[in-house]
Amino acid sequence: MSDDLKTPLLDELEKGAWPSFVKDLKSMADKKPMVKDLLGQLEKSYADKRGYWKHGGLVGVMGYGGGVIGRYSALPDEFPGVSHFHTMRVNQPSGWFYTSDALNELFDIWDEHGSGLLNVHGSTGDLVFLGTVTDELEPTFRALTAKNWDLGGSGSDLRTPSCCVGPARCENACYDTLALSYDLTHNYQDELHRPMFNYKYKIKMSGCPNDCTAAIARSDMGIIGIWKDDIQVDQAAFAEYIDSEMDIQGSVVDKCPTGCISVEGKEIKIDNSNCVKCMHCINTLPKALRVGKERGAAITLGAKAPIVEGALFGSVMIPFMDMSNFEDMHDLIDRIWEFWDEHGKNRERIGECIERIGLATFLEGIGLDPVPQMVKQPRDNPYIFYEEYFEEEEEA
Amino acid sequence: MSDDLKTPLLDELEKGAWPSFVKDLKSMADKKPMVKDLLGQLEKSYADKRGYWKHGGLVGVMGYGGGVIGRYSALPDEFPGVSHFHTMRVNQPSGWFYTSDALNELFDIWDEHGSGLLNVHGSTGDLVFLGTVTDELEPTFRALTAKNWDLGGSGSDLRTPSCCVGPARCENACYDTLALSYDLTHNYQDELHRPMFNYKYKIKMSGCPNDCTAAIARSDMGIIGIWKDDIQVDQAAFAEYIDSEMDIQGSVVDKCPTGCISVEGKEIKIDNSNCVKCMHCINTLPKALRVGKERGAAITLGAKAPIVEGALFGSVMIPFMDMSNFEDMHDLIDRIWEFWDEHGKNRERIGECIERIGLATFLEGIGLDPVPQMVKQPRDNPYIFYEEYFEEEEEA
Amino acid sequence: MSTTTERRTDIGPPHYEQFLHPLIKKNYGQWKYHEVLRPGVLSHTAESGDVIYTVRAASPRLISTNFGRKLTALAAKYADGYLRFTSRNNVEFLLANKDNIDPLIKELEEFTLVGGTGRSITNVVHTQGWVHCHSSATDASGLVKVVMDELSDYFTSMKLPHKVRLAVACCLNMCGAVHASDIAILGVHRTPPRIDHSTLPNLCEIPTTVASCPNNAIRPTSIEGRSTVKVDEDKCMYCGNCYTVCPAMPLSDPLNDGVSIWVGGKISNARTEPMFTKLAIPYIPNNPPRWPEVTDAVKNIVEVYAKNAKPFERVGEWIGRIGWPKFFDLTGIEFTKYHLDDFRHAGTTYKRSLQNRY
Amino acid sequence: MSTTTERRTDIGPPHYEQFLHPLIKKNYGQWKYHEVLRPGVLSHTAESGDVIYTVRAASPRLISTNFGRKLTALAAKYADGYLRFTSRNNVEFLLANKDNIDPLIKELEEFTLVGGTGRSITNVVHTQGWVHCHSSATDASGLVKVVMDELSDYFTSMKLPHKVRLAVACCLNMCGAVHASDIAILGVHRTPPRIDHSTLPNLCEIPTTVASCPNNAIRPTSIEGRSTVKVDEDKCMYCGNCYTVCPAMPLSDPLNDGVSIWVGGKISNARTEPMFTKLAIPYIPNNPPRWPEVTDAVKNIVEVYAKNAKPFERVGEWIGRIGWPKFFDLTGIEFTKYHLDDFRHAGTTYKRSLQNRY
Ligand code: SRM
Ligand code: SRM
Ligand code: SRM
Ligand code: SRM
Ligand code: SF4
Ligand code: SF4
Ligand code: SF4
Ligand code: SF4
Ligand code: SF4
Ligand code: SF4
Ligand code: SF4
Ligand code: SF4
Repeated sequence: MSDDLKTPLLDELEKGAWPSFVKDLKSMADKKPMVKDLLGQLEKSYADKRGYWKHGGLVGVMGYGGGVIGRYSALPDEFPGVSHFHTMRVNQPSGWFYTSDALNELFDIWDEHGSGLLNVHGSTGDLVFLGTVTDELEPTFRALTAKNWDLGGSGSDLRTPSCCVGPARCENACYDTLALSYDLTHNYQDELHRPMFNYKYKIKMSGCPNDCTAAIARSDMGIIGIWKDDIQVDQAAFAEYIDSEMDIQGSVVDKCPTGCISVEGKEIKIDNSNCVKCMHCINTLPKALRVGKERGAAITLGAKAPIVEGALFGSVMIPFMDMSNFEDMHDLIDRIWEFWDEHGKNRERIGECIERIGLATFLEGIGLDPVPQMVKQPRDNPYIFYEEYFEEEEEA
Repeated sequence: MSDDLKTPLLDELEKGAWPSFVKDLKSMADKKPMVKDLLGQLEKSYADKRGYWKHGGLVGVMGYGGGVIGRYSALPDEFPGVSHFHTMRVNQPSGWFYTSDALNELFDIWDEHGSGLLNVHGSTGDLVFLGTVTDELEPTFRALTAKNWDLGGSGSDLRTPSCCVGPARCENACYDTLALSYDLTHNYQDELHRPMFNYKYKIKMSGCPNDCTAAIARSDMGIIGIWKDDIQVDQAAFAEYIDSEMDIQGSVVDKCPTGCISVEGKEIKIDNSNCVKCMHCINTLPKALRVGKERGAAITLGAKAPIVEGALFGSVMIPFMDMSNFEDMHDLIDRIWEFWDEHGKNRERIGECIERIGLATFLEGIGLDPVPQMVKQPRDNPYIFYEEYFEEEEEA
Repeated sequence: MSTTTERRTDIGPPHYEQFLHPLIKKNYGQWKYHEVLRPGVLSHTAESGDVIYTVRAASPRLISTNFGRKLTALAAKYADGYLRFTSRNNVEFLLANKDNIDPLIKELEEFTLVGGTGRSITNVVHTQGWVHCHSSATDASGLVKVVMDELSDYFTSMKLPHKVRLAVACCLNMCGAVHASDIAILGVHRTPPRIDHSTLPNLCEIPTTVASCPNNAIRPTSIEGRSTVKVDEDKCMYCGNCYTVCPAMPLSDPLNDGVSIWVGGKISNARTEPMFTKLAIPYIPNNPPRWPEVTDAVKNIVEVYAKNAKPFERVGEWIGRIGWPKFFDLTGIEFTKYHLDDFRHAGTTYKRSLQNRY
Repeated sequence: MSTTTERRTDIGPPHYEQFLHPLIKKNYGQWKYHEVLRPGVLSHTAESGDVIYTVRAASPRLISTNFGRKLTALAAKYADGYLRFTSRNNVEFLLANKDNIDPLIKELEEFTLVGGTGRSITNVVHTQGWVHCHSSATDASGLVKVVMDELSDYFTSMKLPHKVRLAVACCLNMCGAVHASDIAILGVHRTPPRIDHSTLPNLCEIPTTVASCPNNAIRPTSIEGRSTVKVDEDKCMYCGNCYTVCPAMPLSDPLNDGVSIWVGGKISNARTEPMFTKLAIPYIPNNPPRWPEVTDAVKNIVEVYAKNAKPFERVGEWIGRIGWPKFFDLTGIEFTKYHLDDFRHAGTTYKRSLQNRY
């Protein structure tokens, strides 16, 4: 492209209070011709109201089937800097915790090998290195592993697991989301790096039903902290809320979905047998209320975006699972993958697979008993496939 | 069958507080051999745990395609009295109102021509004459018409419309259910008597959202009374409720689905803009609250039992329709039937037809505009069939 | 009996006006409020100040003219000859004179029960059963009788948290209101149709029969050169729709027919939107004449509801508040794989949230 | 740069412990409660009495290492070198020393905004758009920028009834969280794929392509003897799934691509169960660089919500209380046939009750 980059349309995005990616990208454009060309192509997209990327090709690092998204410009002559412009998904650490030093090392690597642009982070959770040429993929990978970083998932594999800040900085965490995320990521390196599933499989871990990683909406398998016993109450702290300006009746009592909270004098009473662990009262009165002591996680399966059967939320597969060790979790995941491997179709995610095959059959397949916590309601249609029946000989 | 009827199993049903149909049938058995045989065959069913009726055949009265359900015993030799045992559906009067004289005349006819057994009434609403032989169908019909009675529907026709007691004895009636039921039944005699639809079409009329005829669950077309303006309040009567032992907060205020009721002193306040006309407060405080003055009906379409796509409730097609005359109703029904005739499949009821074809297309077909009252929610999937788009020439 | 020579058709039912009590005709559309004076007795007061009294009594619905004539005689004696039937098959006498209430009730109670108003269990919407239908997996009138014998106390009183509406249907066609009742009993076949290949080719239209199956379980085939159909038994869910269109495919199976129990449906718009009934007990074998397992099951649900629900909660609203896990817990009913939906919209019934009770 | 000779693979990410602030390591799992000290500043108090402070700042997510190095420098200066990113792409500095909060904020505000906590509009989950994806019907980073410019005041304050979560996705694949957001912007194609019959036979597996269509709109065909596919345009709903599997079927159409607006989704289990986002505005043409019609539309919804919702009501809960008719009324958005669902479970979205507002 021509030396002086003219981006009148993009320049409009330098205005305004929100930090401007255009300003930031421009700060890179002088150092990096590929960034200049990226801006050039983007300006053209803004003018023409269309993208100029070609469909991704199969590129990657040796021995891995995932972690790299191949991307080529549709206008390589006009914008040679982005004729190849692949992204690399660097597997983030649990909870997206970093030190300045560690991040700077990553920046160094990317400044050397790529565009110096990143997504911090990708929607699945990876630290996305945005844009480099095919030849730099392998060297980048070597540089990363030398500093103890590895790539995350892409394609029909286990996708990079991610988790909320959890016990590291949240009082609501019902299990150690960071430890489980680390454990699963390391335990399933092969499944992460070498696509061999029917389709993608995402795992997201939230420490409580607030679900700060959107596990129930965006992960094939959600592992969401929950407790079984009573909400812990600090009545003294509650009395302070009562004495404050807060509208406890309107903000807490009336908002409980099952109406199981009442206030007597300065005491809060909770009918825990009817509490559905929605978190609202705990969220609203953090000093007075805490999640219970008997903690674990619920497992949901099947969330995904709409293609092709419509979006799905995850559905409860195990209402409560002990999280003091992760052995049972490995076992569960193995059984689910085995079933999916055997019964799933190509490009059919686990949620669609369960819907097609039927929950009862799926449960039988992975060896779980049905419990009412798995359903919003029992069936309302009479189309029951009875399996036990009487033969002539027997007594009815 | 043998002269002395032995029914040890059925005899068990003579016991107990609820009126016994067995006792009653037995009181008929001596006069009517067909009742004796009916009891005999029923006793055998109780012993063998199975029915002994054959699949119905095509019988009826001259010129009518409906109104008679043919029925033959599978054991004609054993129970010759019920070898034919057809039912005749006599179209009930609006609101199931009778005089003793009128009913006695009907009983006379049936004692003469049939089993003397009836269903008062059938689930659709007819007065069902239960059981006679083929040869008596036409004479019964003549006797009925001589006394100004006619048959109701069966088969793929308009089924006998039915309506709640409405303005005849209910303060909640938002329109004249009895008059409309009479009007529709008479206006559509041909559609009632000569099956020519894809499948049955049931109309039920309830005077208010209490829906005492189950229109929303059991009729292809429900015409359910509703009002548009404010609930009428008699504050003096309300004050009496307040002074009574009644728990107004718990029984009324807290039970309003939209929380739009509040009590100030002895006055009730209703945020009518948020009232969803559920009837609960009116039901609970009948002396103080009345339905509004701007009355009419909502039209629901598509309710039915589960065969074959699962049960359906009716869905709102017209949120509010003026009921001061019935011309628009005729016009609407005609348009619906026309559409169904053209687009429906054999044995596909209107509700299934709309689901298959899509609500938008159906509305277009019958000439109605979409309004948000027709849906629980707008679509949550992005699969929109856009129909208006820009061509090259135009400006975007 | 008919005296006209010309054959009359399409005359429709007589005009209702001639059947309306004069007091009703006078106050038509002018009713102000109602009161439930005692179980089975309503009063409706008009703007004019006039009051009409209603006495409601049970009817088995399947009646003889003998029973009918008892009702008309009582109407003539106490109600100026005016009576009506309700949408749930009770009989109602319309009285202008308050003093007639007690004597009427006295006579009614000699052969039936008075009640069914307000917070009661009123009459049971039901169907034909072994009395008249070819399709039935159980009897209807008998089930109604044994269940209401057990619950009659709830018909003649108004002590429940709210109305409880019962329904019985003898097969999946659900001519009773099973799909939207507080508690429902549904006759079920549980084995695939047994095809009579000798009569099928004559009796049935094969394309219609094939098309009738909601689950595509029926395929055309030929046996000894005659066109007939076969059923993929793994796909059949015993709905009986094929039998409706083809008499050569009966489903009746004395050993396996029986009933299922459903709960939590509702029609009115009061408080909640209408709700479908949901599966409680997948199967109880037919045990006539008194189906003790069925009456026990229904009674148990009614009693657990009566004990636990709050005022104005219908069964479905009560379960909505306590949650299904607790419903199964409190009633002691077993939760099985059959409760898991696997039909068209099954996914919409899965629990897609963390909101749960343990 | 790599110094090892052996190629390392499958080492996974580094252990998180090395990135945890010492105060966090010490109080790991022992946090007692949190407070929001001001927009963008949290404190978490441990059982031990220790307190860790968090300062949260906006990031455009699409950043250069220049931007990144600014963040790491600030972390080194004020947060002992500890920082993290949130699940919504904000950056968080973890401070042991309360006194560092103000100076840090001062420096941050030179190039970004501090906020995004509590009842605010926090960062926008979004996707690649024209910056990197072949599939996009609009740009993502640009839309986020213009929308957040408009709404930045809600990022730096906590004056809304409750959190409002925004998302942007540039095509129906919805790599952003469009299907469960309070307000979402979704890039849409609106015309069927244009098939490149010359390259299709080489680039695409025909059976996979045919199978990819959710609506069975694609059929195999042959043109001039070469196997290719054709699209039944009446059945195509522009989902782009065919393009995902077959590069010869692009959907991009500058004249007709644009965005749709969605409302009322929610993920948390607080109060209500999670909710899907529903259609508000079917189509707004792309109008880069600042999409004024889109920012107006979003701002309008936010403001109507801010004015009408009660405390603790998320957008979906608010609409649940007032009803959809009133939502369309208050926002002035037109209700059209496109709002009527016609996909798999369309029937379940019909209004099957009389409960309605007028
Ligand atoms: C980079 C990222 C968006 C971003 O800007 O952050 C992304 C980018 C792409 N996604 Fe995605 N998805 C990304 C997170 C998601 C998410 C969100 C999540 O994971 O929480 C979803 C919705 C949740 C889900 O999985 O259903 C998502 C649902 C899809 C789908 C639809 C899948 C479906 O079953 O409905 C596709 C289409 C496909 O699988 O072929 C897709 C496909 C793609 C492709 C590979 C396009 C394609 O068709 O081949 C995009 C590459 C863009 C590019 O040029 O780099 N992407 N994708 C995210 C991954 C970064 C990371 O690793 O951290
Ligand atoms: C007599 C009656 C039951 C009763 O005891 O009251 C009845 C009896 C029969 N119904 Fe029904 N239905 C009766 C009201 C209903 C109702 C309730 C209603 O109308 O409110 C329903 C459920 C609502 C609905 O229409 O969906 C009902 C849903 C069915 C169905 C299933 C239709 C469906 O689309 O799912 C069938 C099967 C069919 O249409 O072939 C059916 C079929 C039948 C047949 C004709 C059996 C058959 O397959 O041919 C039954 C004849 C029984 C007999 O031997 O006399 N009947 N049927 C009711 C009519 C009496 C009357 O005219 O007043
Ligand atoms: C007579 C009858 C109408 C008719 O034309 O025949 C009728 C009459 C009245 N109904 Fe009804 N309903 C009648 C069937 C129904 C039905 C239909 C059904 O059950 O199949 C329903 C829908 C049931 C459901 O929701 O599943 C019905 C739902 C109501 C309701 C709403 C109850 C609720 O809160 O859910 C009310 C209001 C109330 O009871 O407070 C009501 C109220 C009334 C009132 C009080 C109306 C009035 O002011 O006169 C009448 C006396 C009620 C009583 O029994 O205490 N009526 N009512 C029906 C008597 C049936 C019977 O013999 O027991
Ligand atoms: C940092 C972060 C987790 C992480 O590992 O990165 C986080 C952290 C906290 N969340 Fe969250 N949430 C975070 C994303 C989420 C998400 C995910 C999303 O939006 O995609 C959700 C689900 C959103 C939804 O429902 O659509 C989420 C739903 C909540 C809720 C439930 C709110 C509600 O009433 O619906 C709470 C409770 C509250 O706010 O009262 C909560 C509360 C909290 C608390 C107060 C928990 C605690 O005690 O520390 C944290 C500070 C909140 C704040 O910002 O005021 N967090 N939180 C995420 C910050 C995102 C951001 O940069 O703004
Ligand atoms: S999901 Fe729960 S544990 Fe995790 S950060 Fe959010 S509130 Fe804390
Ligand atoms: S967590 Fe939710 S359901 Fe439980 S008591 Fe608190 S507000 Fe009620
Ligand atoms: S539906 Fe309404 S108007 Fe009709 S009887 Fe019932 S309460 Fe009265
Ligand atoms: S009719 Fe229902 S929604 Fe309306 S005010 Fe009364 S209780 Fe509330
Ligand atoms: S429910 Fe079934 S068996 Fe009973 S009357 Fe109706 S069609 Fe016949
Ligand atoms: S009974 Fe129902 S499911 Fe079974 S073959 Fe017949 S139509 Fe099909
Ligand atoms: S939403 Fe679509 S266009 Fe945007 S990044 Fe994902 S796949 Fe690409
Ligand atoms: S865009 Fe979607 S609907 Fe259209 S042809 Fe392709 S896969 Fe089918």
